[in-house]
Amino acid sequence: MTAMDGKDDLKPIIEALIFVSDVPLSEAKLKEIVGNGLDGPQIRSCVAALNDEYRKEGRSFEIIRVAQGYQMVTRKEYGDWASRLYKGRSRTRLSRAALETVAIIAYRQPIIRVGIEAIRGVGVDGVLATLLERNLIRIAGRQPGLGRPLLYATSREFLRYFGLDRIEDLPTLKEVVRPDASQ
Amino acid sequence: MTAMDGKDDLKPIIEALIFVSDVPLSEAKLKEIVGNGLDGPQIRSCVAALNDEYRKEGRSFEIIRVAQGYQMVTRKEYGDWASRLYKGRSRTRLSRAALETVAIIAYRQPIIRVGIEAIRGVGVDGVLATLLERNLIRIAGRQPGLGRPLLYATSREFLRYFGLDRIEDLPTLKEVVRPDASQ
Amino acid sequence: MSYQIKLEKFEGPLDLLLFLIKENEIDIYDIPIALITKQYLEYIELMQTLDLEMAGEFILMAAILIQIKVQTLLPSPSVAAEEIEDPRTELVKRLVEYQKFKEASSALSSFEEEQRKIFPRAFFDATVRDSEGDLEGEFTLFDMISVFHEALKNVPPPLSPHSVKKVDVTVDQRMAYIIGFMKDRDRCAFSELIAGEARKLVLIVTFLAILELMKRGQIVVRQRKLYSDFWIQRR
Repeated sequence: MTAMDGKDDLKPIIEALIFVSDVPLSEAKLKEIVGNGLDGPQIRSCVAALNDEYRKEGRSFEIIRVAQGYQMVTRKEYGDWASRLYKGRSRTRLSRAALETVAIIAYRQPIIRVGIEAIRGVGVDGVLATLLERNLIRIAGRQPGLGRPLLYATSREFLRYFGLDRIEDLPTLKEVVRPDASQ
Repeated sequence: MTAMDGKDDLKPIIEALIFVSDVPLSEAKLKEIVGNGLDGPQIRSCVAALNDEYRKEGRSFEIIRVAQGYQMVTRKEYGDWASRLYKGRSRTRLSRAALETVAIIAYRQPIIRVGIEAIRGVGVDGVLATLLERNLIRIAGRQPGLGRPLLYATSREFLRYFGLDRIEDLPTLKEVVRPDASQ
Repeated sequence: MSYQIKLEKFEGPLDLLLFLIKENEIDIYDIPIALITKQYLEYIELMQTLDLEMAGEFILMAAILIQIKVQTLLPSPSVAAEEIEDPRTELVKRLVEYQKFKEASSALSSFEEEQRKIFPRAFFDATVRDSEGDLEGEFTLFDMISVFHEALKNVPPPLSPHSVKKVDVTVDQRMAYIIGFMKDRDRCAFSELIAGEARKLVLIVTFLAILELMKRGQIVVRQRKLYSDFWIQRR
């Protein structure tokens, strides 16, 4: 594993490392991992050789050099295909703030905005609008008394999204969260 | 972009889509994005052709079929190098208790906690919390009847984690053979 | 002691029983209950130092083993032999069932090992993704509960106090009970001690009390001979 006789052994190792890295991989990091006196010129010649092969073989991706290092990306011609994959996914995703807010509403419904903010410690105006727009929550009337603020509750779409038959099926904290996990 | 004259155009598109996907990419999703009457056999022949090319060209990665989809991963030979990159960050192996519990859930799903405990002969509260945290199991509703206990089932991440395409790919449970079964 | 180290490897009483069956090269469908019970109890004694929750489960199994042994002893009435159900049947069924999953879990373990050798591509261009604060993939119920759980931690003191489940029997109580029970006699059978007691927890705690009394040297526990009941003797 440590011995490398030449470029033939080095090339796929460098390829594998660039492939799996979740950030652009710097030359310094490559040298540190591969060891054996790997130097800049060797890295650059491997990357150039890899890109040559990719081009000849009609691969849809290539290795580019960005400020912090090397990164494997799709060729520009295929960029549109890639973005189609992610398009539409934004609709199914929720931000963490939205998830937190809908969780509070689910377990404490019906609840007024101020009640949610007391738990989250931040304003939730924008998040409530998003959740209403996505039909995950609904307005369930007004709280009697001063100012008659709006009450929020979860919707049928909420049940569908989380695969619940009815709101009573929400697991309780005690059912799934380990007591020792809380602190 | 939309026209595809033959396999030559299709192959790099499928490659690009599998390359950019951060989860195993299903055939259904591929068909939805590519359109043009793309069918299963076409996809499978493209993937097989790509893997052939990768092997011939000495690429350090390949396309595998897992969790009902396609995913580009490093070859096993380069696993050690990749793990050096993530030194200290790799997830711990599952404990024996967790493995036993997830095995029972996998073969008997959906199952309630008490059902798992009856088989293991020990409590599984903490283990279930760990498995939920690691996304290997999911809450699959409640069992009708007394107390409406939570039902547990395996998740898609379970398939991915253990490298299975479908739950049916689990090895069959082996019964201990009774020596004098003939009587 | 080497036993001590081994003990921690057992996932539960069934696991320990399977180990003993394998060690003795016994047919799982024809367990010599006296031998296994004896060896099992020896392990239990060594387990006193382990945590209670674990011990509870192991001790419950000890009670089951002793019960089976006692049943084996009962003189069979004039019923034809084949009509009497073997008292071991239920236990064997559980052991066979557990064994299947134990094997399945070792298969899963090797799959896990293989998967640890392969790595998916991990870098994904942020520009094709949603805004950064978004979470990966679809949410599960558990995600939501976890987030709620986290959110609650930020709130000043919880509104509903934690309800600690009251245990209605303690080891001290049971120790006092045993001493009281044996006041006018120097020994008693375990079966007498738990006669009419169906609550699992009380059985477990009684066992723990016996172990504690043994540790303190106030009683000794012995089996007079194979197939006999379990005797507790005053010192």
